Amino acid sequence: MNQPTWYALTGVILFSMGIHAFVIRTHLVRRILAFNIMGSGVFLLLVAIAHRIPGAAPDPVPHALVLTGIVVSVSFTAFGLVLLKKIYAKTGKTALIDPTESTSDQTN
Amino acid sequence: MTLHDWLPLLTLLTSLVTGLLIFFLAEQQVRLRTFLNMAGAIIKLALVAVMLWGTFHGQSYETRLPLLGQTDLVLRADALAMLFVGLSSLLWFLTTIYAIGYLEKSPHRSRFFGFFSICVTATVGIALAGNLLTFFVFYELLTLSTYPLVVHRGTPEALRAGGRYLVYTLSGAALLLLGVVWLYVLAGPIEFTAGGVLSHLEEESHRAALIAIFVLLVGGLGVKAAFVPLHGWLPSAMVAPAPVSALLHAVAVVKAGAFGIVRVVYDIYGIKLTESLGVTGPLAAVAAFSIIYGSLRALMQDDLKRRLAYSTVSQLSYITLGVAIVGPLSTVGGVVHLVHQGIMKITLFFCAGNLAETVGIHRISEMDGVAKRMPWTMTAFTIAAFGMIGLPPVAGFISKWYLGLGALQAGQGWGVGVLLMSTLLNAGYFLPILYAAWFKEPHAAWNEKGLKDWWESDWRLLLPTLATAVLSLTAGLLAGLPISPVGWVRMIVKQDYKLWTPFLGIP
Amino acid sequence: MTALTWIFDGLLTAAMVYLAWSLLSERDLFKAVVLFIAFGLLMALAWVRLRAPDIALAEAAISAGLSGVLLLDAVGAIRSPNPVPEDTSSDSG
Amino acid sequence: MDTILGDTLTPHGLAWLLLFGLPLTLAAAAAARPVRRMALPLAPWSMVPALAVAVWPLPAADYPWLLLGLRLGLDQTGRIFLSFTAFLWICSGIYAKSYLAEDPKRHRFFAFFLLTAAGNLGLTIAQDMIGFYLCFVLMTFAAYGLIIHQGSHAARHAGLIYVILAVFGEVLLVTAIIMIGLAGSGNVINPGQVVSQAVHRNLIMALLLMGFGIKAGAVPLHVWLPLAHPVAPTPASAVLSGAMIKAGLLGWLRFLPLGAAALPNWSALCLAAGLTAALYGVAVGLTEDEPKTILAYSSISQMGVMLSAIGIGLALPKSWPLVMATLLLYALHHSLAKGALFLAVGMTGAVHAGRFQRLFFRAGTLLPALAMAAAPLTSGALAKTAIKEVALLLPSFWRELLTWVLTLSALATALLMAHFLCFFWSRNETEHGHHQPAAGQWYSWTLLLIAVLSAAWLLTPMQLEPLRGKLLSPSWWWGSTWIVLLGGLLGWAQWRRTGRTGKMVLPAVPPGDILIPVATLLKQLHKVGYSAVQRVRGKDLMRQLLAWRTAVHLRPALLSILRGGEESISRWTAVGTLFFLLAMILLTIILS
Amino acid sequence: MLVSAGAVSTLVCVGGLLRRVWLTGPIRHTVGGWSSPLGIELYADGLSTALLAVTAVIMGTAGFYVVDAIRHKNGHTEGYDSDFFWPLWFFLWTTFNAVFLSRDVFNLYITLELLVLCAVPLLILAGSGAALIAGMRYLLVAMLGSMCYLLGVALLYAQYDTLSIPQLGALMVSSPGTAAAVVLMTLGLLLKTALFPLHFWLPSAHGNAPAAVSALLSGLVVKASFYLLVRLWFGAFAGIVSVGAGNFLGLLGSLAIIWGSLLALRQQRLKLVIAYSTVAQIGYFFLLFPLVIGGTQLCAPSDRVDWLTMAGSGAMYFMLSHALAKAAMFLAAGCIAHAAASDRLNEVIGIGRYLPVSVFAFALAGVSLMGLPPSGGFVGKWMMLKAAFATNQWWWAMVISLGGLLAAAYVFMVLKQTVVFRLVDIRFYEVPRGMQWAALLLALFSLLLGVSGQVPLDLLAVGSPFSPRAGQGWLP
Repeated sequence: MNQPTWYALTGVILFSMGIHAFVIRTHLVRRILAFNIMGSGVFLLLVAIAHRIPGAAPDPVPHALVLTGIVVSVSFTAFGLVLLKKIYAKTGKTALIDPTESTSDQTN
Repeated sequence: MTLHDWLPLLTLLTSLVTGLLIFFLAEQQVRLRTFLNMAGAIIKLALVAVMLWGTFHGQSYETRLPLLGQTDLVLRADALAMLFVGLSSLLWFLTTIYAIGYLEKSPHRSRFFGFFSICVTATVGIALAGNLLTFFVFYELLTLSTYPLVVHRGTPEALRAGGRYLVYTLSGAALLLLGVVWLYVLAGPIEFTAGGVLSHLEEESHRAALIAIFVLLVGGLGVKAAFVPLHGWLPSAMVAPAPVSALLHAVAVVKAGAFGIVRVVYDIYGIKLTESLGVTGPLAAVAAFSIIYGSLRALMQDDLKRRLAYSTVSQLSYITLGVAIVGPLSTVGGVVHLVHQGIMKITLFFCAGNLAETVGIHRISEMDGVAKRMPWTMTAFTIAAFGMIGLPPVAGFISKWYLGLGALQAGQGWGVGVLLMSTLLNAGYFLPILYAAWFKEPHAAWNEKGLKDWWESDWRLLLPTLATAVLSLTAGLLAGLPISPVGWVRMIVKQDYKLWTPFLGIP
Repeated sequence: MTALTWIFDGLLTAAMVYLAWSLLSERDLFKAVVLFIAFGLLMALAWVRLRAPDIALAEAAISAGLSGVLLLDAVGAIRSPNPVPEDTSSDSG
Repeated sequence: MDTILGDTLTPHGLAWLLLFGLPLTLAAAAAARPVRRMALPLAPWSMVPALAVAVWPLPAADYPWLLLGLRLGLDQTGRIFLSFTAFLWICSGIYAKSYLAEDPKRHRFFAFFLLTAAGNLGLTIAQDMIGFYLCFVLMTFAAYGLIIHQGSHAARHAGLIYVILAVFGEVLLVTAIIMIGLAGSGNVINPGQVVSQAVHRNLIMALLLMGFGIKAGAVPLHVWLPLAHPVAPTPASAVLSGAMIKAGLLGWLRFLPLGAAALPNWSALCLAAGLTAALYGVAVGLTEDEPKTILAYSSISQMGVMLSAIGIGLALPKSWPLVMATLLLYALHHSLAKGALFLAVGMTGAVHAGRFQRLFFRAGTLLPALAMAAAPLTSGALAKTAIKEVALLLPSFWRELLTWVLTLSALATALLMAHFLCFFWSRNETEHGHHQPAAGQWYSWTLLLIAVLSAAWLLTPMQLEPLRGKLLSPSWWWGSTWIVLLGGLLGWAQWRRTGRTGKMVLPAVPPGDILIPVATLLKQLHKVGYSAVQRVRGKDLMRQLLAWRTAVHLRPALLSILRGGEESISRWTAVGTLFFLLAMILLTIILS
Repeated sequence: MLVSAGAVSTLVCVGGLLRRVWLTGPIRHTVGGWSSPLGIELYADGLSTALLAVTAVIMGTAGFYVVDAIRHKNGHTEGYDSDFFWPLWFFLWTTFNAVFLSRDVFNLYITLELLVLCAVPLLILAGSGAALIAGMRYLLVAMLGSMCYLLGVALLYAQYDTLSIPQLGALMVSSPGTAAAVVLMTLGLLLKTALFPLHFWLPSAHGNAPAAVSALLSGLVVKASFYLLVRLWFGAFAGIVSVGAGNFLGLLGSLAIIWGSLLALRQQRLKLVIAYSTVAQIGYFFLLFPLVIGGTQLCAPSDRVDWLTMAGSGAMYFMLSHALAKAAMFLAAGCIAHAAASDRLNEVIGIGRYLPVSVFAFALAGVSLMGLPPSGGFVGKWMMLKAAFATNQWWWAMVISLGGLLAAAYVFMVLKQTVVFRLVDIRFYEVPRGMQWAALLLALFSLLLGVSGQVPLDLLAVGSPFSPRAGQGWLP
C-alpha cells in the first residue's frame, strides 16, 4: 500500500461517512456539511489517483477536475445556505418536511 | 398525380375541413354553420358518387402519403371500402339534417358539429384505409372524436357513460395496437389485399404467433363491434343525444369494429389461412353468443334507446357471424348487413329521438297509442323493426337469407339455429312496441314539445327518418339490382374474394 | 518513503476522519461549523502531501474559508429568534 | 339492362304488378288521412283484376331487380286458388263495406284488409320462393290487424296467440326455404325433385309441414284458429277461414315433394294427423255454443281431411295429378261454403226482416251447411266423393281406415252442421237488437251463394270430370243422403234433448282447447327463466374486470398502499436505503 | 426586446447546426483548439441536435408565454417579473445546449450541475414556502446525485485514464472497480432523473414552480440527466452492462409507469397530476434499456441493426414528443390556474367553456402522452412496440400498452372536469391570448412530430448511438 492509495482509502471513507450523514440527518446545515465531506472524499480520491506512476509528476487532469469540483461544491453550498435562510425566514423551519406534506392535497 | 389520386383524400378533407372551421364559429352563427355542414356533406356525397361510379366500372383511386418509414398513409377506394364510405357519407348527410333540427337552441353546438364532422372523417378514413397502420390511426381518431359527443350533455350520467366508453375502447385499441405492431414485425408493411397478405409466411413456424395476433386484433376490434362481453359501453352510451346514438350504432363506431374484422379476416389473413388456423370456429361462437345474449338483454329493457342498444349488440354480430362462417354466401350476408343494419338501426334511433323530442317519450311503457300522434314516425319505426326481425321485403331479410344459406352451405347448420333464435327474440322485443304504438289507446295527453304543424314534428327530424326507412325498404325490395347493397357485395365477393359459386342466387 | 511520512499521513488521515465524524455528529451547529473549518485546513494539508499545492490553496481559501464564513453566517441567522412566518397559508399554493 | 328489367315493361309484366299493387296502393290510401274517403268505395274492386287474371291467364313474368328475382305467374293450381280466393275477397270486401259502415275504425280495418288481400293474392301468383314468402309474411302480419280489430280483451288475447304462432311459423318457413334454396333450386320454386333429393329432406319436410300447418290450422298447431275467428269482424272471419288457411294448403302443394317420390313414413304421418284432426275438430266443435267457434272447429276438421289427402299424395307420387285435382276441388268447395257460412253469421238481424228475406236467409244458410255435409248435388258431395275415390288407390290398411274415417267424418260434419244450424237459428229468434243487414251484405252474400252452388261444377278439374256425371245419377244419392239425414236428425235430437238451449251434457271445451295447459306450462317456464335471467342481470363480466374506477376510488386497500407507499418512500432514510439497495442489486447484476 | 433578440439568435444558431448535421453528419468541435481530456470537445450528432432543437422550441415558446404573462399579470403572480428571471432563463438555455453538446463525462458533470444551479432559483421564484422547500429538496437530491456521479467518474479515470465517452467505450472491461463506477454514476443519474422509487422530490418541485418553469423542469431538465444516462450506457458502458442490468432498469421503469399513473389519478391539483404523469412517463423512457440491450441477445443477428436502432430511436422520439407535450400541458395548466387563481381540480370545473384553447392544448398534449395517433407519442410508441416484438420481448410491449392506457385515465380525468357544464357561472380572470396560444403551439408541435415522423427520425438516425456499429462493445 502506498501513500496515494492510503489517501484514496481515506477519501472513500469520508465519502461513505458523508453520504450516511447526508441521508440520516435532517437539519439542513448538517446536510450541507455532509455534502462537503462527501465532496472532500471524492476529491481526495481523484487527486490520489493522479499519482499513478510512483515518483513521477502527477497527472494534471485530476487536479483540474478537483479545482473545478471545489468551485462547484462551494457554489452549491452557498446557494443551499441562501435557500436555507429564505426557508427559515418564510416558514421558521430548518429541516425538510416530507414532500407528501408539501404537496399536501393527497387527502380523500 | 392526377385527380384520381386525390379523390380519396378530398373525400376525407370535406368533413375534416368542415369540422375544423366549425370549431371557430361562434354559437350564434347558425346559418353559416348550417351552410358549412350541409356543403361539406353534399360535396362529400358528390365525391363519393363519382368514386362509386368509377369503382363500379373497375377504376381504382388511391392516395398515398408518406407516414413512417416504409409505411405510407394509404387511402384506397376498393369495392369494400366504397360500401362503407357510401353508407357513412349518405347517413352523415341525413344525420346532419337531423342533428340540426334536434339540437336547435341547445348549447355548445359548434363544439358538437365540429366533433361530429371529425368523427365522420375518421369513419371515412377507416373505410378507405389501405393498410393496417392507416386503419389504426383513424380508428383511434374515431375514439377520440366520439368521446366529446358521448359526454356532450355533460350530465354526471353522460360523463360516466363517456368514462366507460373510453375504458372499453382505449383498452380495445391497446390490444389492437399490440396485434398490429406484432403483425408488422412478423410480416412487414401490411397492405390490405384481397385474399390476404400473409400467404408468404410459413404457417407452421408462425402458427402460435399468428393465432395470438388474430386474437389481439379481433379482441381489439371486438370492443367497438360490441362482442359480448366487450359490449358494456354501448348500452350506457345511449345517454348521448339521438344523432350521436345514430352515429355510434349505425354509421361509425360499431361499424368500424365490424368492418375491421372483415378486413382482418379477408384482406389480411385471408380465408384460407384463417380457416386453417382454426380461429373461425371460436369467432363464430363468440358472434353467436353475442347475438343471443344481446337479444335476451334487449328483451328486458323498458328504456327505448337501451333496448335498441342491446339490439345493436345482437345485430352487429350478424356481420361477424357471416365472416366467421367461412363461405361466399355467408360472406355476402355478413358484409351486406354492414349496410343493412346501418340504415335500419339509424331509422330506429332517429325515431326514438323524434319521439323523445316531440312528445317526450323515452320508455316503451309510455308508447301506448303514439302512432296516432306520430303515424309517419311510427311507420318508419315499423319498417325498420320488421327489417330487424328479418321479414321481407325489408333489407334485414336479405342479410338473413344469405347468412342462412351460407351457414348451411358451409355445413354449419347451427348458424341457422342462431339466426332463428334471434329472429324469435327480435320479434319478441319489437312486436310489443309496435302493438303498443299502433293498437293501444294513449294513457293521457302527450307532453307536447314539437311543432303543431302540418308535419307531425319538426321536418328536419322527420324527413331523414323517412328517408332511411325508405332506404331500408328499397335496399331489400330492389336487392336484385347490381347497384343495390347486396348486388354490390356480390360483386365484391366475386371480384375480391374469388369465391364465386353459382349459388349466389341471381347472376 | 520513510516511516515518518507514513506516520504523518496516518495521523493526518485519522484526524480528518475523526474530525469529519465529530463534525457530522456534533449536536451544536456552531461547533460543527468550526470543526468543519478545521477539517478544511487539514484537507489543505492533505493536498500538500499529495503534491497538489494549487488545490491546497484553493481548498484553504474557498472551501474552508468561504464556505466556513457562509456557514457561520447561516448558523447565526437561524439561531436568531424565530421570525414570524410571513405567510404560511400560501405554502400549499 | 334488359336482363335486369326482365319482363317488367311488357304488358303482362305490368299487369301482374298491377294485380298485386292495386290492393297495396288502396291499403296505403285507406291509411292516409287525406285520401281515405275516396279509397274505401274502391276497396273491394281492387281485387277484380286478380279474378280477371284467374279467368284469362297471362304468361309468367320475371322481375330480376325485385327482391332476389321475383317471378309472377299462374299454373293450374294457382288458377283455381286465385279464382276462389279473389272471389271470396271481393265478396267479403263488399260485405265489409256495409257491415262496418258505422265503425269509426273502418279505415284501419280496410287498410289491413287490403294488405292481407294483397298478400294472399300475391302468394298465389308468386312463382319464386322469396316472393311467396314475402306475400305469406305480408298476409300473416296484416291479418293480425283484422283479428284484434275490435280491441276487446278476447281479441287481444287471440291476437297475441296468433302472432306468437305466426312468428314461429315464419321462422320455420324461412329455414325451410333457405334449405330448399341451398339444396339446388336457388330462389325459384321447384318442389319435387329438389326436396325429395335434399340431404336434409326430413328436416325440410318437418319444417314445411309445421310452418304451413300453423296457417292451415293443422292439429295441434290449430289453437289460434278458434280464438281468432270469433273475435274478428265477420267479413274478416270469412276470409280467414275461407282463403287464408288455404294459403297454408297452397304452401304444402307448392313446396312438398308431391309427385316426386314416395315417402311412406311422411305419408302415414300426414294421414294419421289429418284423420285425427278431421274427427277431433268435430268433436270439440260439438261442445261449443258460439256459432263462429263451431265454424272454426269445422274448418279444423276439414283441413284435416285435406291434410290426409296430402298424405295420399305423398304415398302415391304417380297418382299425384289426380290427388291434386281432388284437393283443389275440396279447397274450392270448402273455401266458398265456409265463407258463405261465416258471412251469414254477420246477418242475424235478417230474422227480423220481412218474411221473404227471413226465408231466403234460412235457405241461404242451409245451402252451404248442406254442402259442408256433402248432401247430394252440392259441391261437398263432389269433393268428398272425389277423395273417397282417391283413397281407394291406397294400400289395404289405409284404404279401409280412410274409407271408414271419411264416412264417419261426413256423418260428424253433418251432425256439426245441424248443431250449428239449430243453434244459430234459435239464437236468432231469441236475440234482439241486431241491425238489419244492409243491401251490400245481402248482395255479396247472394253472390257467394251462387258460387257455392255452381263453382265446383264449373271449375271441376279435368281429371275429375268423369266423376261429375257419376254424381248426377240418382243411384249415388241415397248413398250420401242417409248420412246427411242421420247427422241432421241426431243434431236436432240432441238440441231438443238439451232443451233448446244448446247446453251440452259434456262441459264445453274452452276455445283453443290444448292451448290452455300449454299456456300454463309456458307461463311457469317464463317465470323460472325470467328470474334466472334477472339474477344474471347487471353482473356484467366486463364491468367487473375493467372497473378501474372502482379500483382506484373505492378500494381502501389499494388506496392506503398508494398513499402510505408514496409517503414512506419519500422519507430521506427510505430514500437512502432504497438508493443503497438498488445500488447493490445493480452491482450484483453487473458483476454476475 | 433583448429577450426576443436572445431567443431568436439562439434559434437561428440551432437551426444552422441542425441543417449541417442533417446534411453532413455528426460534427465535432474542440473549443479553443484544446483536445480532450483537458480541453472541451463539443459534439453534435442527430440525437443531440434534435434535443437542441426541441429545447429551442420549448424555451422560445415558453419565453413568449412568460412575456405575455408579465404584460398581463393579475393578482396571481408567479414570479416572472423578478429581475433574476431572464438572466436565469438564458443561463438555463445555455446549460441545456452545453449538456447536449458535451461528450466527456466530466464536462457533462459540470453542465449538469450548472443546470441545477439555474433551475432551482427559477423554481423558487414562485416564492411560496412550498416552492422553497421543494427547491431545497431538489438541490439536496442534486447534491447527492452529483457526488455519486463524481465518485464514479473518479473511479473510471483511475482505471482508464480518460474521460471521453467514446474512448471509455473502447477501453472499458468488466472489473469490480468499473462495476462500482457504473453503479455509482447510474444511481446518481437515476436520482436526478427521478426514476421510481427515487422520484420523491419531483412532484413537489414540478408542482410548485411557476408554470413556465415547470414546463422546463418536466419537459427538459429531467431529460438532461436521462440523456446523460443514455450516452453513458450506450457509449461508455456499452461493454459492461448486461441484459440483466437493462431489464433491471426496465423493471423500475415499468413500476414507475404504474405507480406514477395511479398517483396521478389520486391528485387533486392539476399541476400535481401533470407532475406525477412525468414520473410515469420517465418510466416509459427507461424501457429503452431492456429493449436495446435485451434485443442484442434475443433477436437474430441479421436483424439487429434495424431493430435496435428502431428501439432507440423510438424511445428518443417518445422522449422528444413528451418534452413538447409536457411543456404544453404545464403551460395550459398555467393558463387555467391563471384564470381560476387556483389549480385545484374542483375549482376548475367547466373552465373549458372560458378557455377552450387551453383545454384543447391540454387535450392535444394528452393525446401525445397516451401515444394515440397522430402524435409524436404514437410514433415513438409504435417503434418501441415494434422493437419489443421483433426482439421477442413481448412483455415490454404489454407494459408499453398499459402505460398508454393509464395515461389516458388521468388525462381524461382532467378533461372531464374541465369540459363539464357548470351550473353556476363563476367569474374567471381574463387570460391573455398569447399564453393560451403558446401552450397550443407546443401541443401542435408534439402532434406535428406524429404527422411528419420521417424527418425527425432520419435526423435521430444520424450517428445514432443505438446502432450496434456505434456502440462497440455491447454485442456479445
